[in-house]
Amino acid sequence: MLNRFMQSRLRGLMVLAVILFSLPVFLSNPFHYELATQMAIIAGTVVGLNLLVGFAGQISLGHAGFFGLGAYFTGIMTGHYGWSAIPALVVGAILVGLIAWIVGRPILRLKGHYLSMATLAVGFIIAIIINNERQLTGGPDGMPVPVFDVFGWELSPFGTYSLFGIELNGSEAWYLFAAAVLLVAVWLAQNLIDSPIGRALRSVHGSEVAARVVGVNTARYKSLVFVISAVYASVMGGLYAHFQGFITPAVASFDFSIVLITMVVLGGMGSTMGVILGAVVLKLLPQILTHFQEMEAVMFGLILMLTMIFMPKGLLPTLQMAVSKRLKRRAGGQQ
Amino acid sequence: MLSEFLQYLFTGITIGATYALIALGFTLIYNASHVINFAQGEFLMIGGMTTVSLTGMGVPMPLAIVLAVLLAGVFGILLQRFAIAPAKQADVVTLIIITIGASIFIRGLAQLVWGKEYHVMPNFSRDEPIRIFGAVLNSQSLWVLGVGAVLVVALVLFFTRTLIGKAILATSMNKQAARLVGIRTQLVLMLAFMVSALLGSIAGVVVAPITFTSYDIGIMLGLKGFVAAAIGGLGSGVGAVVGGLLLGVVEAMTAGYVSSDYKDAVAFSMILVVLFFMPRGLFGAKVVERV
Amino acid sequence: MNALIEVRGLDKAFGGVHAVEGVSFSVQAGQVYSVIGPNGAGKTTLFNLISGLYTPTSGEIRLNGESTARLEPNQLAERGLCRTFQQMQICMNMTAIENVMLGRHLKLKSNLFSTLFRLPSLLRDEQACRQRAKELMEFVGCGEYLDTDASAMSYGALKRLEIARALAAEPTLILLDEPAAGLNATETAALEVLIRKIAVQGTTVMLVEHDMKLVMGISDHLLVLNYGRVLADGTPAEIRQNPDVIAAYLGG
Amino acid sequence: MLKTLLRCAGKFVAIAAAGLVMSAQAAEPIRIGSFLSVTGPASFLGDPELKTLQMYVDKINKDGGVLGRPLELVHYDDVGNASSARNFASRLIRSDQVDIIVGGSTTGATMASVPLVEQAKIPFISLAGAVVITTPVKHWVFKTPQSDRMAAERILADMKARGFTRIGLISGTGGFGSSGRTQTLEVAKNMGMEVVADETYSGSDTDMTAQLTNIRNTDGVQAILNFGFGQGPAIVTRNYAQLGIKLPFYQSHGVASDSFLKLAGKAAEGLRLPASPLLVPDSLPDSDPQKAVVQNYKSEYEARWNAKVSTFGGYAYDGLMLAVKAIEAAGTTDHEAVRKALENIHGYVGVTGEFTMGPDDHNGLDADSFRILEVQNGDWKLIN
Repeated sequence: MLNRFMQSRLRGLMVLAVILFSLPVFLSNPFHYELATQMAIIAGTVVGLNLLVGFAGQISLGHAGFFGLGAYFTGIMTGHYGWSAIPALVVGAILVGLIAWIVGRPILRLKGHYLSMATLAVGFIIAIIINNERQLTGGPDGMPVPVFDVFGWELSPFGTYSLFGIELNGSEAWYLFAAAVLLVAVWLAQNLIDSPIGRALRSVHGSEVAARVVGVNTARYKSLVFVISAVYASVMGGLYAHFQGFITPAVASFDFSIVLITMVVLGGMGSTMGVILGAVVLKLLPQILTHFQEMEAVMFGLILMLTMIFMPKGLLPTLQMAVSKRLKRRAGGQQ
Repeated sequence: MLSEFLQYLFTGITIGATYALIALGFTLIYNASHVINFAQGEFLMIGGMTTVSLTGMGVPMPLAIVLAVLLAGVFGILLQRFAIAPAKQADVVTLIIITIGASIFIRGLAQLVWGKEYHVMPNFSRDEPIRIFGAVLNSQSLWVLGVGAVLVVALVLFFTRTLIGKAILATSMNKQAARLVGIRTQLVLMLAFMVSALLGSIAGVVVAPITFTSYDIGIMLGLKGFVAAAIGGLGSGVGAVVGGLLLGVVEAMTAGYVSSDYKDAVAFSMILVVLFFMPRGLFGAKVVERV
Repeated sequence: MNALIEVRGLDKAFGGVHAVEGVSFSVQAGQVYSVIGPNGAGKTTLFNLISGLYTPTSGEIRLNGESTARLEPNQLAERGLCRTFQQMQICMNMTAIENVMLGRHLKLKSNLFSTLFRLPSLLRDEQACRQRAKELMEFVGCGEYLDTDASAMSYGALKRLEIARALAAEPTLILLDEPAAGLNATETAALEVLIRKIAVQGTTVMLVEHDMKLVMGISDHLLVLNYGRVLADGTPAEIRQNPDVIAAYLGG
Repeated sequence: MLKTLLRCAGKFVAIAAAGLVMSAQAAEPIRIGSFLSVTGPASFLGDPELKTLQMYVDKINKDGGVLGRPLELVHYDDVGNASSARNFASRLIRSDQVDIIVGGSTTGATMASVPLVEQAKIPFISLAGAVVITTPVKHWVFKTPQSDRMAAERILADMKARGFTRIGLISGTGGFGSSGRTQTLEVAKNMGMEVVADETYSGSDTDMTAQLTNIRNTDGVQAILNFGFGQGPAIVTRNYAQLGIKLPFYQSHGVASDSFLKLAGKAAEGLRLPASPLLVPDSLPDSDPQKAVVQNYKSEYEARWNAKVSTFGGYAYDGLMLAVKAIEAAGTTDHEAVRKALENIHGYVGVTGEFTMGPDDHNGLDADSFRILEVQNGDWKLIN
């Protein structure tokens, strides 16, 4: 039984669901919910980025650009043009996907550091445009974003709701919503990975030559995964904008791109649960380190460096390996 | 008209020379270890800040510069020894994150030691700018160009005429083979990081009178250096210089003739265009994939 | 009868060095066709040219009468050409059977929608694909490794795994680049049996190999390269007698 | 190695959890919350602001606190990032349950937190400049610095008085410069002046010669204004001098600190800017009510931190004092009562100016609170 469970394709998803829905036990005020909601949204973004970086092995140092485009597109359409949130998210995702496809074709021919350079450039260009188009985006000081709504029904972090007879405040409702979105994002990502398309993607990472000689059109698959990860970022960016209620160009910045890729690498490239852990850790760390005042940056840099040096495979894969090694040793001892 | 053009050109070349010096540092480390060192900009900062704070304590400027450069060299060695070397089998991205962690760490230290203010460093020679056909050139720009040229020549000689330089090249081409012929590759890598740090800190010192200096000056300049190195082609010394100058001139010309709002965007678009036609930069080595 | 592969005046230069120079030959369907020659003779380069990884400096390759000049490796795979590598190209980030299932990439119809929502049609295809992959792994003799991570497998097993992957694509022409390199005598013997089985199924086999006993045993036709040029061309018996070949092999 | 690392991580998480949870306990002290850009590109704002808050909270506590209760300062560093500013605002409100917020170094950080503050119904005194913060008036949001619009008005009025109506504008692309640029363009139109050249530079640029050359070569420019903060304006000033531009030169209040003089050096000679009287406390006439306040703040700050005062620290001083005044007037920390009291502040003489708030004015200053200063012989000189 336990064995069946451990082998199950969806065990990660189940564990995640259990964690997400039991987390409220440990959350004691709306701020905690808010942090958890942001983590869920960022985690969703990183799960998408991991498809590109962890599974297909293509580096992106500009992913925040797509996140920012998604955020600003929804912000502008709902704010300036009175769209409803859902169509804004959907059209935004399609547009971002299209942009990713157009820029992805030429730059994904590049390899290694050149690819990181090109993605970095794309991210920068997007951030500069957002920063400069003041009429639309409010420029560097940012712009307010209306409350998230589903065809007239509003989900505000400040409202009160009832779900199956349980009273929820807005933060709790948003958290549940974001958790559900994350679960769907993970489910879709796992479906993708565990499929012929997913195999083709992973083969691009494992051995591009091998992939090509068995008939994988690697250029097409690289574009595909680039677009998918950009769409993930766009949707999550849109949700983030609605949740925050206010966005600035920082959501599209190079710094944020680095944060995103760091979450992937820190958590464990190619491990969906790992990158979610990475997002949680990296989102929580600054909140914890604020107690260290001026030492904050030093501590952060040191922790980042040491973790990557001693766990180059990332947090979760390293932990999993340690645990399974220990289990094996114990099993060996019993024999 | 001409004076305008010349002015933009001078501006571009000055900024470009700065980028080129930083790009050379990237190139050096890339050549030796195929690592892109995102902490390269911090060497620049260490150079500038140490010089400023030492002169502030009354140390004569030339001595302060020497000490600053040495300190940066030590940081280069420490970086290689304690951050890069222990993670030798790590992925490219992992190494990038490690160097980013290192740069945040070094910047944090600098902020603790030196505070957050910007600092001035006097020009090396006179303050009066030089006038040529109605355009003006900061005398310090000549220092940047001159020092840049000297360093480029010195690097070429270092790689072609000295045993250590040749050892670094050999290590970059084939680590295994280099080890077989008796090169201590770890030592060589450490040297490469040290030389790169020296280079970066010298750049930091010569540009400080133009840019001012502070604990976070390395972030953007470091990034621009990486951009320049990629345009020129990673691993190519000529490429680093050409890439740096090109980037600087394009920025200045865009700011002058097109739009200062979008000058950085134009610079970044240029990279995309260059890489579209030359996937390994302008002077990058053509590599045939072996299977 | 048309040749399956027809090579005319093929030339590949790296810088100034001609790795392959003026090579012409043709392979008939159903043959076991081996390319031999000393190290550096250009055998692997020839395979890289045929499988589309390199573009020729000059000359022409025709597959089933169609010029392959503008075709990518994946397009060649669509036309029934598949291969293995001297330096194995296994996806170490996957399990053994996934590597073989990858080989069936072209045989699977998948669209993004059915993938994302894991529709029953996709599951059925995957089931069948897995079944076929399992059979192939048993066919090449690494059936015991199914869900093992590729990175945990032995060298010999990986060699066979790579052949299974190539076979999964159901090629009409399979290129094997030094399949016996690094194998011990028993493994080589098993390999010989395997290649015969592949040939019997009607798949054309092109082989680069150093193991003369193996080559002479199973080849229908041999091509001998030396310094990128064709030294000799003929049946094993003819090649064995060829004075040039003897000189090249013995005299270095 | 791994084990120790894990153990460390465990300890860390424990501390973190404690830190996140503990802060919810009800407390005797009055809790003043603050989020500032103490590090990052806007640290020259946040750093003196934090220092000011810390020192005056200490001082007030030594003098017996407010309403007999001690003050407690809870502060976070938003690193100049608006998203983290918003998060910290949320943490202050929901987790730390502060009574009032004095903070927000930049307009972005402030505006990102405004929706939250409005919903949570907690008084918030911002230390950032842009006019959008209090125009239109937001129920719970106040601010201490003069708006960038006032700065633009003051500068352009001075230009006009000197007979210049055609302006060359150069501004930073950051929040401060960008908002200042927008205001300048609007004010110029209202005052019948014309912006004939309009250039920008980004915060990390190291040379603005190209932009300045463009302005110089524009026909009919009579005066040049730079709206920006950080080291950028100092570089602009030096490039300006190098290019030998002889036109009258104005900077914004964004550089109103002594460190700007140090950076720009001789190049700053003759330029004018609007600033708080903090930079020239001794030149103020004795009749000026601000004189004593300003002199006090300056000497206390410089004695405590061994660093020069800046205008920005003054914003925090006024913010804190306004908060204290309001709480004292309200006699309670009840949010609505404090807010009302803030709105009723009348004639409070601060470092930045004389504040008179009202239901439709949550800034309480007018453009005249800016003094026009000129750099003469390497020091500030009060012009009017």
